[in-house]
Amino acid sequence: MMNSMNNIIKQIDDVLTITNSEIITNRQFAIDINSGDVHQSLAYLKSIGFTQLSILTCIDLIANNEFQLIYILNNWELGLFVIVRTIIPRDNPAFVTIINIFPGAKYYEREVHEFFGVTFEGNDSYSKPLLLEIWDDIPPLRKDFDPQVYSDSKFPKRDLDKIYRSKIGGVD
Amino acid sequence: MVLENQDNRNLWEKIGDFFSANSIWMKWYCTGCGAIELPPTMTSRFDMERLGMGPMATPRQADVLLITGYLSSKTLRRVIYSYEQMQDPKYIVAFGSCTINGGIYYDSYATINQLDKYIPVDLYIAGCMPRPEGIMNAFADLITMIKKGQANGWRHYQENYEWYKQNQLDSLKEVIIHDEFHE
Amino acid sequence: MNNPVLLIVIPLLLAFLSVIIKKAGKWLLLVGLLFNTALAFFITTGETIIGGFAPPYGINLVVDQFTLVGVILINTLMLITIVVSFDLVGKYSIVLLTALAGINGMLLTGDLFNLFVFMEITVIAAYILSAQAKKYHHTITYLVIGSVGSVLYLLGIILLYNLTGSLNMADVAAKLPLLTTKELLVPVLLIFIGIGVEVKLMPVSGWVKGVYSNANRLIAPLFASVIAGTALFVFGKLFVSVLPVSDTLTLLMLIMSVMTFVFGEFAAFNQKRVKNILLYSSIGQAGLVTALFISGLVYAAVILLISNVISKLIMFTIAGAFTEKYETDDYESLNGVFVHNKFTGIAFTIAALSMAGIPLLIGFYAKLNILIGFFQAQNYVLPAIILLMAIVEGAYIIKLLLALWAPGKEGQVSEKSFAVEKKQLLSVKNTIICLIVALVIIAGGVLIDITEKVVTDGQPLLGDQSPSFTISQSKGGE
Amino acid sequence: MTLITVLITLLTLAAVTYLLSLVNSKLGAYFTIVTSLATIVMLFLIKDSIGQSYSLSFFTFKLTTVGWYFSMVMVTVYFTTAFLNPFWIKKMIYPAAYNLFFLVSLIGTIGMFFARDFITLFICWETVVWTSTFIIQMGKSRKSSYVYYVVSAIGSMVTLFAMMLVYQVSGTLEISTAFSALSGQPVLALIVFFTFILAGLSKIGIFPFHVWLPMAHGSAPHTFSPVLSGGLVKMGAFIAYLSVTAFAAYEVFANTFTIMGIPAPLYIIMVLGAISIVVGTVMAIRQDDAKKLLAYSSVANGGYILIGILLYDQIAFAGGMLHLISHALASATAFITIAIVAYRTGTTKMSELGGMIHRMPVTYTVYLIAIISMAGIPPMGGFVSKWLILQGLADRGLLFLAAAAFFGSIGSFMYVFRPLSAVFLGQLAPKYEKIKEANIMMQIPMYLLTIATLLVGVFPNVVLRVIADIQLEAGIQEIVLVGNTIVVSNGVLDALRVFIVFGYGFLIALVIFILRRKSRRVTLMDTYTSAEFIHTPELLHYSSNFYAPFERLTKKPYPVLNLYEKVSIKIKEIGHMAESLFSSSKPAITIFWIIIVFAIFFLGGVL
Amino acid sequence: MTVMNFVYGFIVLLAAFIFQTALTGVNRKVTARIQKRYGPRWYQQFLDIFKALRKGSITHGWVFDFGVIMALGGIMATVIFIPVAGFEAFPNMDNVFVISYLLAVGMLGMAMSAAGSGNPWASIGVSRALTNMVAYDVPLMIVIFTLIFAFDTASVSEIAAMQQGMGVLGWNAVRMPLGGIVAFIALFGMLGKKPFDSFIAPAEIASGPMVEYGGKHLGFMFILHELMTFIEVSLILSLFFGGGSSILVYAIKYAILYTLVNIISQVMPRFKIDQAVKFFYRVPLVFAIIQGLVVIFLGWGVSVWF
Repeated sequence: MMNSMNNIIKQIDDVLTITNSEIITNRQFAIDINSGDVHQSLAYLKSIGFTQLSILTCIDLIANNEFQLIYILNNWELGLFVIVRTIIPRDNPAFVTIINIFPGAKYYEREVHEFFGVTFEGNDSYSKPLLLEIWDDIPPLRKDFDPQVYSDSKFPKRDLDKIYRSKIGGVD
Repeated sequence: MVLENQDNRNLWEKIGDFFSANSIWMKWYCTGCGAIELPPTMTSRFDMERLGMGPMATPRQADVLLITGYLSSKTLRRVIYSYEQMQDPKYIVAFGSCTINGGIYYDSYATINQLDKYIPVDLYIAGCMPRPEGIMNAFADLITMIKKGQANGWRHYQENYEWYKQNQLDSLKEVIIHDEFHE
Repeated sequence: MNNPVLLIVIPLLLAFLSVIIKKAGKWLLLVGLLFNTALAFFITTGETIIGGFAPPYGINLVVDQFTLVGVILINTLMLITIVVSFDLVGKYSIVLLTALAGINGMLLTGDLFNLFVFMEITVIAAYILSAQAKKYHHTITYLVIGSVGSVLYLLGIILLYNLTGSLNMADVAAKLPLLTTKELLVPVLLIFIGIGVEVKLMPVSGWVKGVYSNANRLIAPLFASVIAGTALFVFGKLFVSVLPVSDTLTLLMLIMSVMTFVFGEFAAFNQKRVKNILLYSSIGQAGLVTALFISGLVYAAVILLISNVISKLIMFTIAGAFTEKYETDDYESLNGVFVHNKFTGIAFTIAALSMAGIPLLIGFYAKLNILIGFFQAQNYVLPAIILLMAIVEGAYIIKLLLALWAPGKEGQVSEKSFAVEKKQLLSVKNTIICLIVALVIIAGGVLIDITEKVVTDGQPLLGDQSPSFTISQSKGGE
Repeated sequence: MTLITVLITLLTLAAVTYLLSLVNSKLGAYFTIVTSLATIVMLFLIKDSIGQSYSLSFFTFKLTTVGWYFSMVMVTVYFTTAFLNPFWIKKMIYPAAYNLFFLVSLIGTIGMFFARDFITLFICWETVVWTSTFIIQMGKSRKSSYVYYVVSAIGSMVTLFAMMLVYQVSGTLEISTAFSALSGQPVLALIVFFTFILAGLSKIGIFPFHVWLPMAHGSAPHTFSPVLSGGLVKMGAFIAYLSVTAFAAYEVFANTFTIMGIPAPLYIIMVLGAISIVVGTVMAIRQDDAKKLLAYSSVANGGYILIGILLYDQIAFAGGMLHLISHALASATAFITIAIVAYRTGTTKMSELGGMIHRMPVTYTVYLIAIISMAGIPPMGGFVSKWLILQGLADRGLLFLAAAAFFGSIGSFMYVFRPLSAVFLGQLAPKYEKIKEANIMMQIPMYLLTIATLLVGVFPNVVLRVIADIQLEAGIQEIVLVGNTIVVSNGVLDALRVFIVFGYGFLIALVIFILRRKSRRVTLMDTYTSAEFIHTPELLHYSSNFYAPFERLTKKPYPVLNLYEKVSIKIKEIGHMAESLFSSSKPAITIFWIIIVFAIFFLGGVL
Repeated sequence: MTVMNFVYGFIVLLAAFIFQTALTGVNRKVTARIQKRYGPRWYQQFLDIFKALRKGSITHGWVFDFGVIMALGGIMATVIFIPVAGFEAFPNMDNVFVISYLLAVGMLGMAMSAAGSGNPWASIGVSRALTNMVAYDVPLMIVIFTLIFAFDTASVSEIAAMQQGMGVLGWNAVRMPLGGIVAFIALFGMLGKKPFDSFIAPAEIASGPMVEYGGKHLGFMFILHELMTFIEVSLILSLFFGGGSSILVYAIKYAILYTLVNIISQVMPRFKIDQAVKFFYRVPLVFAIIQGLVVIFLGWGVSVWF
């Protein structure tokens, strides 16, 4: 298994321009790609058997002031997952849709837009709400969003005479 | 909810309350982790049918709405919708700390903290989650309350409808959700 | 003045005249037709000898009730055809007059050779008329097949003359019982095939489609009702009264007729063009008429013949008008054409319904007589075939009528706006004539006792003893 | 007043209607109501002279009770349906012709029911066929008209064969006496029986001939579908009646093989009736078009009528005859209501409708009563007739026929409920918000028919007395009627008492309902949706694929329609073959044929 | 037909309701015992019904109310016609076809009201209920048809009377064993007991036709259900299990029959609706037809036993 995965990585490496590759488990490996190469890479991966887009999600790397978009593809024949990672700028985050490669990405892109504010050019419906039926603040999964403040402002709290807190690991 | 002692019911209402108390049909709103506590309560170990209680399929038929855990704002809209579809007299029993003060989700951007601001809760069951014994105990209490005419949450809701509505609006906002898959 | 010879002579005379006075040709034709039609109603039954020699050696014209019906019918039909399409006559007046003479001759003559002569006159005229469509290869086909048919007929009468020493029909008929079946086989067969070409019996009717389907408003009804009617009358005369033949041959002839009938109707069912439907229907009906003649049901055959030629006259006239105005006679491209021409449509419908054998029209009366006749002869198979074919016939007729009356695609409520563009099919005069003819169809079907009286004049046709349907029968024992 | 006067008056009125229609089609349409009303009046006037004979030209008529009964059923349907004519007449492509044909077909049916000889019978029959063919084509399908004609023609042509055969054997055309000549000739009798009854089968829509009903009913003009289903289909029942009375099938086939006391030929026809009950029911359940559904229900009910009449005994025969009127009323009512829905909404597809009750309560109620009758539920007319038929079948022990009858009667709950639920109940689509109730003129026939249905259901003995007269006329034992009670050998039924007790039960329920707290009115969209918000009523209306599980079980297509198409294609193929073989434009080929013919004939002649 | 008939009718109605409701309560306890539970009080069903009647309710328009009333009215009328141990409120009105078709009024009313609620689940439930009816009714009606043919009467009380005097051997279920099996199986379908309860499946289609009922409408439905159960069990009891010579015997036999059905149904899974149709048309229908043929052509089981 390891062998075939190495072969695949080698094969991918030959064709695509990969900045970094990383083996995570014996069925899973990750590759980092420049944001410009994503579409070409996904199309290639789809053509060699990674036909299922398992998820498209995002990580807020606030320290570097950038977002990392993550595409996880699945190869049903070999039982392999490839994690395709790419970096986009955090200010005015925008990317191009992949619905022409994986039509199902429509809803993942909506979710990413809803929770991180990334816009997807070419996907007409990316700005429609998906999970949050109504939202009036900065996207909630960004690291600079404070849920406590939001919750306090939105949802009334019970007035209790005394608030008990549990002690975890000796720290108050 | 404070147990008010207002017994100005007439005879028919007392008889009616007797029937209501001895035949409670539940509709449980399975949010969070509380729902899993109900099957043991229903089945042979605890057998809630002894009390004349039983599960019902729709809110139209049910007397009591069980909220079995935390409520996100999205879910709360539907809980209110379900509650308003029930016929009076109707009661609400809320399970666990999440419904009381938000529980471990006290600071979530999507989870409400205090249920009785939005709908009238007749009975809270403490715990995270309450065990079947607790639930059975609560139901026994509920039956007593109904018999005494003290489970008046639905009446309270009718009387203070504006207040409840305002709270709901403040937290949830008016929103029309369209089912985009069928349009 | 009641000399039947005039029926032949006057048209011929007028034909010569019109050669001289070319401009008056049309009017001479009309005069000839009017004269013939009028005279046809006044001639009486009997025998007229021409040239002084008594038959069997001389030439004679025989007028019996059967011939009389034929003469009246055919002359009237030709008059109507010409009147309706008078504008199309043009240079054909001589040919038409010649044909008129030939037709009358064919009907009246009592001599087998004369029949050949008159048939040739008619057929040659027909060749010329068929060239009108400018589809010359069809004309050539017709010419070749027609000539072969004529030659076969001629051969047949030569052999017959060899056997009997006579060409006079009555004489031949009298002498036939002396001959053996085998001796008679070849001449009868040759005559049958020769006449069969004109009658349009199925395997030998290859010319019909090419000629009929391209003919115009004048020529098509002329062929389908006038010439075809004449041929059928002649067939009836020959095979009922002159050449009654052996059982085997009758059976074969009957099979061929019935085959023509069945295949003709089936082929009509398969057609998409109005004229093609009509022409195959004509072939089919001709097959039925010959079958009836062969079976000896003369009265039924004559009624069927009458109903059929009248119907075909109206229908072919209107079908000709379709090609004239709309350049097509495919009924699907004529969707809803009668929306704009209601009266024409009514005439067409009545004719079509009569063909399909709808009660109170003459076609139904014919069907009743056929059925009664066959059942009387203990024949149960042919009525079954006829009724099954009536279903097929009804099916294509209703399909045709629906397409012509009700515009709109399947699934739409029919509306006037879906119909083809508005054009007047027939002039007012012609429409009225068509309606009057249609009235005859109705009258013939309703007043059946009068119909019977007109056709038979109280005497059996050609010795036909089979029963006919009368009003009193339906009243049972009363 | 003689029958001849009636017929001539009617023909005159038809002509007047036609002329009026040429001037103003709507006026003519109103005149169809007048004419059909006049028909009812005149039929009542001539009722006293039953038994007399009349003749006119080659038409001969005899006034019989059965003819009178059939005519009354027919003219009731025509009269009530005529009320719709004024509203649709403008939509017809040939309004004047529609009015004329409408009346002529009525006159044709009356003439047919009173016919004394075969020719009159056949002429009137064909008149009805052709006029109705020309009316059907004014609807939305030409093909249906074509199929209708062809199936009718199969029936009528084959029957003509039978008539002529009988004429040849007996020498008379009079219906009542002609058949007697067949008694000594079993083979001939068999042929005549099957060919004669074929017209009836094709008209009433019995199994292999039922294909025309859904097509013609479904696409005929909305004003004519009630007549087709309620009225014209019943002409077939008349032929069935003749085949047991005039033809006397039970006597003629008395010596043949019998099954449970029924001669085999009759049993075969009854089995066909049973098959059509099953097929009609199963197919009706599968339809989406409300009119097609009702058409298939006519197929099924035709089976009941046929079985009832052919049993020709005290009980089932009365049931069959009563079913004739109860189905005519119910079916006409149902078609009229669907027509009115179509008039307001423009569609008869159930999947496109819904919630009409909130806009057309009267139409809904009328439809409800019609389907209660159609499904054979007390206290409507359909129940009494089905009860009689079932009692009759049970009396004779005809197990398989009864099995089909049970399936049909329970299956009818399924299919009659479908339009009720899909068209009238459920969610109202926003596009139908503005729809109005049927206007007064359209409501009149609905009220009339509903009252009639109820009367037949509650006081069936009024009709059954006429049927008893028919039984007397036909020479079988009369049904026993005591006051309001029907007494048969294995049961009694007092329909009035059933009605009263039902009313009593209803009253108790109503009292309890009123005594309890008043309900709160909520909107239709305020309904249990598993707490999901839904804003599109159309999507919340369950109307398509209603009986999906049942349809899965009956998925296999049944091959009858294909059979007709295959025959038609075969005919075309043979026609094409004949054309290509014998109509070549090359003279050589014709000469080849001449030689072939010559050769065959020569050989045939020599040998 | 006098006033007394109506009074008797009302008494029958009341007695039937009380008896059947109490029996249902007892059977809930029986069910609980099968499931190793303690179970509710025996009068729990009364409490449930009266509580439902006490509650407030909603309506979706007049047909929603009218259907319920029509359903209960029709069923009540049917109960009045049911002969109990030879006692009839309205003599000579116990025709089996009248009873089985009048029963349909109730079903139609209920279906109408349910569909009138505008809830698709209700329509699905109705669709299943009607399909279920087509499944069980055809075999049952064929067996009943056989009985009518055999005894030459369609009166339920007469058929019941004819079975008495010979003990168990006189029962039609014993005389015509296949027919008895069919009737017994059909009873499950009629009562909507498992395995034929897919039309009220609560977790699947939210209790089907009853989805929108609350308050008095639901109370009506419960009363209707009890009365319908009474009709159906009585019918099968009278036709196949000998009815009862006295009210007491009748009640005991009734209770045993109903409890037996209930006990068996508690250990059954649930058929999908098309499986139910397939089942009924495979086994009971064939049994019914065989039974019919045996009775009609061989005459076994009609007049004599052995």
